[in-house]
Amino acid sequence: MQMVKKSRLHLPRVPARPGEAPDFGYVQLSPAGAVARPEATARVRDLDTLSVDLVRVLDDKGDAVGPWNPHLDAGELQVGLRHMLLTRLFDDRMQRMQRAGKITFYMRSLGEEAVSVAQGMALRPSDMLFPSYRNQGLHIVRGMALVDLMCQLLSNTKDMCKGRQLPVMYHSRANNIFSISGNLATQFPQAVGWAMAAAIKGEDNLAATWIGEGSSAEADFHHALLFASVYQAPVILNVVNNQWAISTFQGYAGGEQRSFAARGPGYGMAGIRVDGNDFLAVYAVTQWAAERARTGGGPTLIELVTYRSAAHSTSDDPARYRAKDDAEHWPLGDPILRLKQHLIKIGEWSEERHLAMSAELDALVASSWKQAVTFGSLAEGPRLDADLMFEDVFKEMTPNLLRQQALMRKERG
Amino acid sequence: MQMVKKSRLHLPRVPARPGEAPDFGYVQLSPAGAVARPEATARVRDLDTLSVDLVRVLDDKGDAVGPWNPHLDAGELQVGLRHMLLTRLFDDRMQRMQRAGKITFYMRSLGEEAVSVAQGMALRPSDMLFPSYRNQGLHIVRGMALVDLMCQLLSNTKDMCKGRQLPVMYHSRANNIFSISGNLATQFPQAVGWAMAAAIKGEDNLAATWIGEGSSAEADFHHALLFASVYQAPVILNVVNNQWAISTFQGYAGGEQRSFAARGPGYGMAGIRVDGNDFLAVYAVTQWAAERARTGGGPTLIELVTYRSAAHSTSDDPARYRAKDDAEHWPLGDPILRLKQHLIKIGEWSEERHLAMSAELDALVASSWKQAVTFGSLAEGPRLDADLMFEDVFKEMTPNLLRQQALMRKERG
Amino acid sequence: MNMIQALNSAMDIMLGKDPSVVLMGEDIGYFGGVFRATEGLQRKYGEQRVIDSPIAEGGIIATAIGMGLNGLRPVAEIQFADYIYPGFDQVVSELARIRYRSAGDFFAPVTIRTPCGGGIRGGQTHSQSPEAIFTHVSGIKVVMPSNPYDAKGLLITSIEDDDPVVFFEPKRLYNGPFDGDPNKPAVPWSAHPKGQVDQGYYRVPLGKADIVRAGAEVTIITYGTMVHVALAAAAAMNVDAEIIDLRSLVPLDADTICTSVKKTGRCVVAHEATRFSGFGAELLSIVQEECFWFLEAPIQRVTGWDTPYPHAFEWEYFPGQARVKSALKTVMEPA
Amino acid sequence: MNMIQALNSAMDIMLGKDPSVVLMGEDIGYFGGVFRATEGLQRKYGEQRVIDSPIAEGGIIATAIGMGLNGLRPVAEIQFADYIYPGFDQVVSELARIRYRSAGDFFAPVTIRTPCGGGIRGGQTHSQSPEAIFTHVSGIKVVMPSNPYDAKGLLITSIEDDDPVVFFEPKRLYNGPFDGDPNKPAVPWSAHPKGQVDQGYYRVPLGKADIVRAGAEVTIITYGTMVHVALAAAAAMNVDAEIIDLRSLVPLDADTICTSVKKTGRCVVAHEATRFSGFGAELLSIVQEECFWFLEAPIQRVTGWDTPYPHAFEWEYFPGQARVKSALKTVMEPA
Ligand SMILES: Cc1ncc(C[n+]2csc(CCOP(=O)(O)OP(=O)(O)O)c2C)c(N)n1
Ligand SMILES: Cc1ncc(C[n+]2csc(CCOP(=O)(O)OP(=O)(O)O)c2C)c(N)n1
Ligand SMILES: [Mg+2]
Ligand SMILES: [Mg+2]
Repeated sequence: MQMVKKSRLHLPRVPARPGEAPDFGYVQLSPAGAVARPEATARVRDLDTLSVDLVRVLDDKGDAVGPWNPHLDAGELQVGLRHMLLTRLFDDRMQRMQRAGKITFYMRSLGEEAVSVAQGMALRPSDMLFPSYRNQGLHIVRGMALVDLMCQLLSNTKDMCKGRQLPVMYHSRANNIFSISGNLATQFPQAVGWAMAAAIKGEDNLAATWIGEGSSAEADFHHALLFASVYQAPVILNVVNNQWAISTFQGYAGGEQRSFAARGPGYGMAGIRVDGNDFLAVYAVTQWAAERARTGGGPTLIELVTYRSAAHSTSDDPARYRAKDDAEHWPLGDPILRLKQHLIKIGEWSEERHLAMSAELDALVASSWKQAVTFGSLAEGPRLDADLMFEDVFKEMTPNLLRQQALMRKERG
Repeated sequence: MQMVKKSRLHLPRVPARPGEAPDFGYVQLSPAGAVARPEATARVRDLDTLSVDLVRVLDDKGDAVGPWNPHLDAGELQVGLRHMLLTRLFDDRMQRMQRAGKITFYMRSLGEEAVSVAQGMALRPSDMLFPSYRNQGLHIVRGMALVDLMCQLLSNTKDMCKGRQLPVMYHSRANNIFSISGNLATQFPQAVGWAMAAAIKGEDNLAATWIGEGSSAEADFHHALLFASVYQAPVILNVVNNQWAISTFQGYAGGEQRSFAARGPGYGMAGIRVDGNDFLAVYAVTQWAAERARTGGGPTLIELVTYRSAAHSTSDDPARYRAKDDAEHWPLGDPILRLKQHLIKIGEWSEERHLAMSAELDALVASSWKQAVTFGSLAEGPRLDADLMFEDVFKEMTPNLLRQQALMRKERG
Repeated sequence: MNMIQALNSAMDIMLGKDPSVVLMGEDIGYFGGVFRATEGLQRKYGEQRVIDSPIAEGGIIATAIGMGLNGLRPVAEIQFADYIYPGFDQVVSELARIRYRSAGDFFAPVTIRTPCGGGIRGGQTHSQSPEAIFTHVSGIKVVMPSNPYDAKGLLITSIEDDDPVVFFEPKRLYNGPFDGDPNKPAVPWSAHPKGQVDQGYYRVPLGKADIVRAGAEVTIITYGTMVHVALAAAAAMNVDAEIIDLRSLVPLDADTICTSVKKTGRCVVAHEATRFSGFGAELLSIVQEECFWFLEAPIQRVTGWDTPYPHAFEWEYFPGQARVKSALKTVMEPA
Repeated sequence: MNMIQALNSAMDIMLGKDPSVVLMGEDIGYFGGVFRATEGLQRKYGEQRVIDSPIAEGGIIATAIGMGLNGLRPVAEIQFADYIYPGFDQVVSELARIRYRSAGDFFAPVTIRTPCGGGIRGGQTHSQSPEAIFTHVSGIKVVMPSNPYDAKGLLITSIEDDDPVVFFEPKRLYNGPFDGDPNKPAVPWSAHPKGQVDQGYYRVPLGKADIVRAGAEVTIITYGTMVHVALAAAAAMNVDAEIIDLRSLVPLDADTICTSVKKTGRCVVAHEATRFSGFGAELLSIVQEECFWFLEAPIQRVTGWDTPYPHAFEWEYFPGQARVKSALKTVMEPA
């Protein structure tokens, strides 16, 4: 058998591996301000180009241009900047705490902060969020105390998950943020079901959910799009295309042949491709999709084009599979720097204020950590009582679980 | 809780339920000959309209018109007519045999014969077929003896499935037709894997697979499109949109918002919508897709627009859920009548020849049945030895299965 | 009522009683379901509450979970238990785990109804009994009734339960009890005491087995279709068997089981599913662990074979009376 | 070699020996796999044979089946056993059934490799041991090695096998044997006899258990990580245990098991997975059925609890030496 010679299975091109020069020529860009903004009530068939173009508001000079400019007031922009910066500083320190052995695992959202922060801000607090593990910014926007997030990371006595979940798998019932699953993509159709229920109940809230471009290969992605389309559910389906899924380039998730946003029109729903590092564009597009959903226009698929600037997780080393200084060449820049530049440009911010805010937030993170560790840690204790592991399997413990709990107590002496 | 009042979950419109007048206004038609035929090597982005238009060759007068005319010679057309007619006559009698209690279950392809026959003819015998349960025409085209199909239906001593499968779940290793699964949609991504292997091996064969529009809601459909697109597999993915999935209208599979063919471009592959009752159009489109696949152009998604004129199966009664004489109002007519009309129009057929062929084929079906029942039947025997049920679980029987086989023998005395 | 009517009645009552109850599934709405279990309910409660779905079991279960998270109480129908696997990940990784991983902050009170078992010439893809698989997944309750009365009461309890329930309906019992002999004329439920079903609301608790026949010589632990086969086999052999219908597999009524075996000293476990790693293994294990010193003979398992369920050899596969009798004979042998 | 190197060597040899062998999975190609099991293989055999895949376990298994039908011999990696469920339908309804339903005319010789088990602080979605579920599905072989030597030989045999195999790799054993005590310094495989692995081709048969320690007082039946825990616990208690490493669960070497229990008269069954309907139940059942009259005490099961595998309580969940010892103590009690 001479198999190798004639082989011609196509394999998606990966632009730059270690040792090669970064190459982002494959990213299709539109100039800021260039993409028209249809009415949120427009018919799907009139929206197809939105799924291949790239909605952008902030141009290279830091000006907000074009029809998608959401015209937020400076106060809102400053809040956005603050949330993004806090997210990043929080990530920074947690990464270091993991390296120091204080927590077992961590995942940063470095370079993608605009996604969670701008989208979170564009939605109502009563809208239900179904995040992936890289949406910590949503918790920040919704006002979760850092201490609470940290206690989860520490699996300590105040861990909202009672020690059951890996670090970063937060949730918040009070803030309408659903529990993160270690199983990729499962939240996507669940969000659709939540939105269907809102429609059935005649309530005005919508659901929003996030998935990595790599995870969009899972069946759940298809189920979500299909059910959302069939029942015209009030849901916003977000694909965060940060170009990588651990070591796997987005071409392997189908991004080589066409944009992820283009799946939307394929299923008969609006699909929009947006500059994910442009706070204003992300905000505007989300606002548009929310208006669409709330006025009975059904679901929208948003592809947020961004870059995973950090490693996948603390278990990962991207130097093994991608060009070393890739992130610096990313054509859409850094979301924090871009919003900062804009605020300075419009005279509503300064380097000094930025530094001050940075110091303030860093201190907040530091003091929160100090407080969090007073509730213990997995490594050094105290932890919650191990007995708790038998609870919440069911609403009430079954006789079988009660028996096992007693056995475990005996075993531990 | 006052839930009903404000409810607004969208539900797809079902055009006509029992007691209502048939209504096919929702079917988007193009005039015969109106759709341009791009080169088979065209880029996907230049093919988008193919997925919403409807490729048609045969017009109402029976003429073959336009760029998609495959210019088959009369002999080929007559063979196509013969295969379609044979399929229908075979179905007719098997349906009656089921009603007479001779077989336990049956499923007709009435009104959809052009799908399997034209597509089967447009492919090479070495191409691998992964059918659904409504593609009996593929076996006819590939020359399977009716007796062999019937023996499967009878679960008798010559049953190719050794009594293990429901009637109609045929297969043929010799004819390159894969085993039909009772689990919908599973064959779709399997066909893609087969095609990937062909590419890896550098072989020239392609895979073709069929799925009902209802079944396209399954995850397997998504996996098939995704993997086919990522690896540009030489595969033809056929969605047979016969408007119904048991009692469920195609709008519930996503057909209300957009065509099924449009999923193709969404995943970055060619998508074509074709008049599934137009033998010539189906042939031409399949030929185009095959050429595309064989020249490295990757996969094509074909939506065959047709109508399930009969009940779903012998267990079903469509009078419970759709307008009574729906099929007669179907705007795309009957595939056999249309090809016959065309052949007569070009002077290559006549009512007399048709009647004669019909009689001949009916006799063939009847004599085949006679022969088939000599090999027994499930109802009256003989059947295969029950011992066989322990074989082919694994290539070789495990000790556990040998033990159980012995126990069963003892149990049966 | 037959079992279909009893199930229909349960859903009817719950739709009427609790506006958060919704039904979803393939062909369940306008058509009323391929087994007619939801007949008339869409007409009565509207399309917003009795919802036809795409053919996507994974999507059905996932969206049911989402609905459950938003305050509804969804009852999803999977047309055949053989088709539950495309939704398996959402059941195992999500439905079963949401309460646990969120430390009780979120839960989805979803009931999944699905017809199981053979005996209707359905072949290998319309006959499976996959209950054992679900009993191995912590966080899922598993129910299987053997008669209309229980079916209705158990379904109401399942729908009201805040934990997820997979509710298996032995389809061979839909129209009447079945003693394992396909050649006997079918008996309707109307002639059976458990076919006498209250019109109104009532519950049958989960986790409480039913002793359908008290006896002294041997305990037969079973559920679903095999309850009737066991009754017939024991009667035919004139064995004074205590026959236990589990009704719910998770939670399991180990007390009733063990009390009985300690009394009789002999035990047979019977189910229709494949033997290897079937639920019978768990039952046998519990009895062995708890009642070892009371056992006078090895516990016997009566099950389907370790093959798919073959269309033409359905009755050779099905654990009918002959197989039960042979186990009873073995277990009754004096030591 | 450690276990990763042994698995890598098995795949290397098979890729070299048989041009129909292909590998597919998430991150397995350029990167070499998140556990590095396929490191270097894409460089050596090319992108056409060591294929990075989309993140879609269902798609991976389905296309692997298709490749298998077209003459290839695919080895699919599922990154964690916890993520095999999205492909469950293709395994259960297809991979396991194709040979049967086509009466032997078609088959797909697919091997699915997947890391299982806890002990690496992976939390509930990186720690599961779902082997029991697959053992209940007729038509699938199920393998789990406990050491590098077996891992390599069993993987070669699995790849060469024309039946589908789900090959579970206890990830806690990748780098060294593990006796259940997370506080002891890690021991590498290089210090272990089963870490001495031939460079070349060899097979370890499926369906043949390994008596890793001969003994007279009690039989411990186990597999995977628990082999080492059982060895340590028995040694610590000074019990003359006969310890059986099953290596393959389907087919199962019931002969070796029963011969041993008939000799010792006492039996403990141990696995890491959840207890209820775990594979231990099947093992216990077989022993009870075959060896009842030889048993001097009830068979004991040592397992994980019937909860998900909690991140912070990993070691309270894990069936460590204390749990094994307690079972041994119970089973050794004089009648
Ligand atoms: C069902 C499932 N399969 C595989 C994994 C392992 N895994 C965790 S994260 C990841 C990559 C996801 O990439 P992407 O969706 O692009 O998200 P990103 O990490 O880039 O935010 C993989 C393969 C998993 N957690 N769940
Ligand atoms: C996984 C799965 N779910 C449900 C079914 C039950 N079922 C059999 S055929 C059918 C309808 C399929 O309709 P469609 O795909 O449109 O094909 P058609 O019958 O119209 O040819 C259903 C729901 C099944 N066989 N498998
Ligand atoms: Mg990504
Ligand atoms: Mg259909």
